[in-house]
Amino acid sequence: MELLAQAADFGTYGKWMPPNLSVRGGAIDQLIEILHYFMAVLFVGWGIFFVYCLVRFRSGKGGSAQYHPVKGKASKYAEVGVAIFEAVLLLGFSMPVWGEYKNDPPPADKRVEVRAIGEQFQWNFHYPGPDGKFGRTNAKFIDNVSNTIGLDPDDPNGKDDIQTIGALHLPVGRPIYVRITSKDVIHSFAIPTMRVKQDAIPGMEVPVWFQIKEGATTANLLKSKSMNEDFDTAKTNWYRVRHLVASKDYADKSGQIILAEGAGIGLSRDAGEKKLKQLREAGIDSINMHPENPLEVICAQLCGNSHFKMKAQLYTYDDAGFEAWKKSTVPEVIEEF
Amino acid sequence: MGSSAHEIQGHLKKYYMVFGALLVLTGVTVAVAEFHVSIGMAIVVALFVASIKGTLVACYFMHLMEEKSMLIWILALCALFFLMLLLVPMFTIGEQDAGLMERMRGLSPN
Amino acid sequence: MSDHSHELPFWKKYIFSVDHKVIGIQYTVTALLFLAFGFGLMLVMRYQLAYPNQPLPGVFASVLSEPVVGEVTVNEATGETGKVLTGDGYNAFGAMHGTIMVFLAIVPLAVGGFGNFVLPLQCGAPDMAFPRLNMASYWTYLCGGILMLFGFFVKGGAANSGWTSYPPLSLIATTGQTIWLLGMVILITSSLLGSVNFIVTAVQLRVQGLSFFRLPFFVWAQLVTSFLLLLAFPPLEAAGLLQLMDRVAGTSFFDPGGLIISGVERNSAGGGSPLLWQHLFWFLAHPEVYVLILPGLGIIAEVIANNTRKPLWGYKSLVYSAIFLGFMSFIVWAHHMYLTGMGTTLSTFFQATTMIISVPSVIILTCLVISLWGARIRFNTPMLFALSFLPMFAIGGLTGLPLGLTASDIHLHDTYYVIGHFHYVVAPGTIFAMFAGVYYWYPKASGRMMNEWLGRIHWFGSFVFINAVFMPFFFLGMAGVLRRQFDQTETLHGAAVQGLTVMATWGAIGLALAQIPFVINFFWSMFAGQRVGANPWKATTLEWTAPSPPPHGNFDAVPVVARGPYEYSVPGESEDFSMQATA
Amino acid sequence: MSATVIPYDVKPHPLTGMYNGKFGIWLFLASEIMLFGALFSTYVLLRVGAPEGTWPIAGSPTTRGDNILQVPLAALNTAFLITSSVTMVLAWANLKMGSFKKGQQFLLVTVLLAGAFLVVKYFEYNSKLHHYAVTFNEHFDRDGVESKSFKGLTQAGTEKTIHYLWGHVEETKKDADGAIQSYLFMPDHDTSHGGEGHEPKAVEIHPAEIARMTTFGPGGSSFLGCYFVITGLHGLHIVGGIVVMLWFLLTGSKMWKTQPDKYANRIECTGLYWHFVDLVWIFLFPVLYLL
Ligand code: HEA
Ligand code: HEA
Ligand code: CUA
Ligand SMILES: [Cu+2]
Repeated sequence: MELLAQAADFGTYGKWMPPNLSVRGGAIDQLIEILHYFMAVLFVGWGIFFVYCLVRFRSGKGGSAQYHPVKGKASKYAEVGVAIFEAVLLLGFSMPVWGEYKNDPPPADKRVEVRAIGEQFQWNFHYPGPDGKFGRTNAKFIDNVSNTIGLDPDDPNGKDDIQTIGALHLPVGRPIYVRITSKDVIHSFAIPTMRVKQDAIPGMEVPVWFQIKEGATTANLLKSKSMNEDFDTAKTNWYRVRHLVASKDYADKSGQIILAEGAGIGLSRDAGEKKLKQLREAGIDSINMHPENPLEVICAQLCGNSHFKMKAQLYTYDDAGFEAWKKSTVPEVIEEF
Repeated sequence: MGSSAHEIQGHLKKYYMVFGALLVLTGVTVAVAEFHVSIGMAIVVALFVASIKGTLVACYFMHLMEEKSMLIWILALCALFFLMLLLVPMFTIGEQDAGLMERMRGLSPN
Repeated sequence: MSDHSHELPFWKKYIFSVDHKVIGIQYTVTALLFLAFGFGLMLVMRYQLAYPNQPLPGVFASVLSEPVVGEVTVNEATGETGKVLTGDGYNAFGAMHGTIMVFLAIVPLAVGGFGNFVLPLQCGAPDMAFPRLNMASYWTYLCGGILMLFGFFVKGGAANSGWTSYPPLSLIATTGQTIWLLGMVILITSSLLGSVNFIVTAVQLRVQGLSFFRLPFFVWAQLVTSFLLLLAFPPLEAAGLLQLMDRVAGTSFFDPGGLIISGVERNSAGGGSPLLWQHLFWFLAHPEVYVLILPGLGIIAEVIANNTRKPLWGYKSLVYSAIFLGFMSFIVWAHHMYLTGMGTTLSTFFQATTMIISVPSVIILTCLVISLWGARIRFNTPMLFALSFLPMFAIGGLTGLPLGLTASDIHLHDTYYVIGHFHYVVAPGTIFAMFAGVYYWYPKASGRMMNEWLGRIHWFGSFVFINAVFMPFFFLGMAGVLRRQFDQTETLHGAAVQGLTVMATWGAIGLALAQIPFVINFFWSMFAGQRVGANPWKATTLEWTAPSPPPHGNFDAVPVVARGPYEYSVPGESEDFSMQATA
Repeated sequence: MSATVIPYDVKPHPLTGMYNGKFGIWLFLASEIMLFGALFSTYVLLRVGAPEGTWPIAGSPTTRGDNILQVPLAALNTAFLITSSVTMVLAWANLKMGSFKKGQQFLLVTVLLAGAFLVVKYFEYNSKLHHYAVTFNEHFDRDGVESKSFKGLTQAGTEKTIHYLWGHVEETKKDADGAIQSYLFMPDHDTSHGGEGHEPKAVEIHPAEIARMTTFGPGGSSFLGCYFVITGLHGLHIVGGIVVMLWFLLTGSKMWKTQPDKYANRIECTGLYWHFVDLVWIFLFPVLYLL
């Protein structure tokens, strides 16, 4: 129950920034917000002066312009002020956050480690399995269906490894350490809700680490009110509808199901619009919906024609759930070799 | 510089001397390289000698010594940017904990 | 002095001219056409963004033929056949939009066009220092530009790896990429020729009395710009050559080796570094962004001084800031690469330099705005554009700060926030400055004024709509919507803010319509504009001493300079402007 | 041609001490410094990051360029260029002293030396382009010819063994469809095992055994890539210089008659460019061949 209460305020999509579900993300949001206040103050202050000048010194008023420069230290103070404030932002906010982001990785025995391997156009994930050791990989073992990362079948460390394509499963409340690389071109591993972004560069492996907020499990998020409040009427345009599933079946007057629970809607705008129209004609203009899956890993670097749809689903669990997931993924694929 | 015919007459000898020095220095670099000294040493010697040679060419053949400071400043600026361009990418290698050039043939996680 | 020019045959006078004014006009017109074309590409893209996978509306659909966008697809939902932009087509358009706008439109317009036309005049020079080199650089530019466009007609379409052309993607991209690289090498050569010419002209061809600190700010801006072009472009030329070799000669400068492209290993020696390209590219591309803005600032300074009828406030700080900006711009480039895995030491350095570089921009803007104090502002068309430039540049510049700090860049990198940031500086910023310049110097170039009312309509429409296009981008970026997305509704957070994207598209359509009065004005005024004398704006700098339009050789008598550039409303003088030239 | 007279076309400007052309060429050279600078930077970065055993090319005993490049040829070329620089400066000096004929003669010598440089370069390139490196999938042993191997470390610390042979292709056997069946491959005379080594013997290699086969051309390794691109670009500069000098050789007398100062200036500018080309080579030689 407590968790559900928490789940209620995970934020919504479409308002300012996406919900922040990571422990460290708050610092980033804070910096962004301070910066924007700073910018707003400068811009407004500067703007008032500007507009005042335009009105007061318009030529219609006659007289001649003033040859000698105005004296005054205001501009000097403003400039120095800007410089000092920038220094504060840099030293006081940005560098500590970045340092944390880059310097002290969580200790190896405490963290959940996973490798993320970019490929046109999917994310492959590689878990070390119960022994905590990644198996060796080599290009010659790559199989586009069963072994996208090229895990070496002869390596004992790899026997229990788990591979997934397009689905990242993570526990909440524990440090997560992702080692990012790519098989072909440069991709960028990004999870907007975790305030994480890191280029995936072939030939390099760069780690990032973060921790998901306690309680932010997929199950809770789907129940979270605020997370879904944007999506709750059929009046919402199809773009939103597209990623949602209805929470119950909706039928028109003749009883034909228009929108079935668990069904995603349409690929194109027309299809979405059509469904919405049908719903409205059936007298339904308010329906409850929730996102099919509220969290996504996306690719933030142009990587080819399907870059825009290169994404993976992110599923988050509490500890028990995570263990259960791991158990459920018997690495059969590996056994087959 | 727009020097007079007479002045130039005087320069001729200098040109030959520089020429001699350049040939000798070329010999030195090759000879040092033949000894297969350690790589660090070789780099230092080779670049040092090359710099001397380069300076000679620039100062005498290209008359850089006689030019006004404006040109020198422009070239110094150029040299500074060149150094930045050379060093910064190298620092990025140093900073990456995983190897920059690891070949993917191994794709290796360990 | 100028008698000879009348005897020149037409093709020598207007086509293969060595006269800097003709060359300047050639540059201007060519660049405006490229600007319009680059905008056209973007309109197609914007349509796709707002209405993903919908067939394009009439005009565009019929213009786009197969080699251009790839294929004609069938719309899944409606079964309708229509021209729908493909993913590759979108990427090609995007890459070409960026390239065309930066290298074929704005730089040639700002430097080639205005620089060529105005700089020698403001220096009191009869022409550029190397007139034939000048001609060569225009023709090289044109060839490079046309070659670049050829990319659209090869198999697979034009370059589609972004204007940044990051390898390895660009190594495995279509033939269009090879053409892009060749085009770039040619364009770079052109701008190198140009920048040498500009520097020599500004330094050596100033007339008597025109000391460095009497140069109009525009000349200073061009001078700094030329140094940026001179020293920053060659590394990209080198990088372009290397990438060309990677594509055609099998080398692997940017290929780390062992790439598995769609399951097949790419045959190469390996050992290269994808990041090396990024360093070489941004070593150019950061100075390049100041190349985009500095000439604009130069124009704005001229127009503001003229229409406030008073000297610029803090002329010297403007000059020093511009020089400092130029210098610093060489050492901030890696702020585009924070998320490539940069550690703390280097990122600290680059964050610090990035913060430092914003200070001279603040100073420049401050000087310009304080110049308004005590003025008698004339709100004519050039001034309207110049005044709206100021807040727009401020928005663009200020939003550079969150990008310059690594921590906030984590969230904002590669989102529409970046797109918003730089479009605010280049579109309502630089483009507005260019418009201001066109309206301001048009009478000098043609001897006729542009129509004031059409100009005001143009300004008003542009100002409203350009904000409608770019303001939503910041909110899109905040929401996490990435750039270079063919269809943002694929992602959850993207779908949630699709409405903003639709708004931006309609803004762009409005912006296009708002250009109609300008095009009409531009051509109509050539024949029907009000005729004017040498100095219609009552300005002070040297170009207004020469007749309008100036003959070959520029000045009837070589001017001698006795004053600073912005002696307006000098107490005790009979007129409110005192020309730089005596006699 | 043009009716306008450009100031400081021939006379030096008091501020810079240079006439327009000279200032222009210096600025151009500044940009050239950045051009070659970027290439040097590429070289250094790739070299520093190269996994062990792959520089200059997979299988080199040490990381020095002279494993695969011929130092004597390059030293000869260095001498050519240095000499040409002297003759160039002498050409200008003689023109300045009023002696057109001597000036032209020195210019001619410069062109000839530049030509000689290119000829040597041609032989160097040619020998590289006909020399092969074959990397095998596994250890290779046939008819007593054995692949060599080396264990390299990737930067991430993984060990990796590469089996290879260097040599040239005597004959390529193809089947009816033109698909390659095998190569008759002649390994290099082996000198690495003390003195005379084995007598080389040709051996048949099948494509299936080959992991990668390249010439010592630009695609052979990142070192060779650097070598070809940098020396190639330098070579193009030489060609450009030759064209300009020939132009002045052929048309010089006309300008000399009317504007001797301007002509001497042009030669000075050409000279500045030429010395720069020489200067680049002075750095290229040790960097590529000796280190
Ligand atoms: C003309 C072009 C131009 C200009 C002038 C700038 C100016 C600046 N830019 Fe921008 N930038 C681009 C063009 C430009 N940029 C482009 C094209 C890209 C993207 C390239 C790509 O990836 O495709 C980019 C991307 C970009 C990034 C990379 C973002 C990313 O990819 O994650 C960063 C990061 O640091 C950055 C920072 C800055 C900064 C700090 C400035 C500063 O110079 C700004 C300084 C200005 C101000 C600070 C405002 C001025 C002052 C006032 C408002 C006065 C108010 C106050 C008083 C009077 C007291 N820019
Ligand atoms: C100088 C640079 C410049 C300029 C001026 C512009 C101008 C514009 N840009 Fe662009 N843009 C870039 C440089 C520029 N852009 C770059 C570098 C990218 C990144 C590419 C990449 O990701 O690789 C980009 C990307 C980019 C995107 C993101 C695409 C994506 O990430 O998927 C968008 C989206 O809306 C966009 C829109 C626009 C719009 C609406 C304009 C408008 O402001 C255009 C306005 C134009 C006019 C108003 C023209 C008026 C002129 C005339 C009508 C001429 C008349 C002719 C005669 C008189 C002869 N641009
Ligand atoms: Cu992968 Cu974009
Ligand atoms: Cu930048």
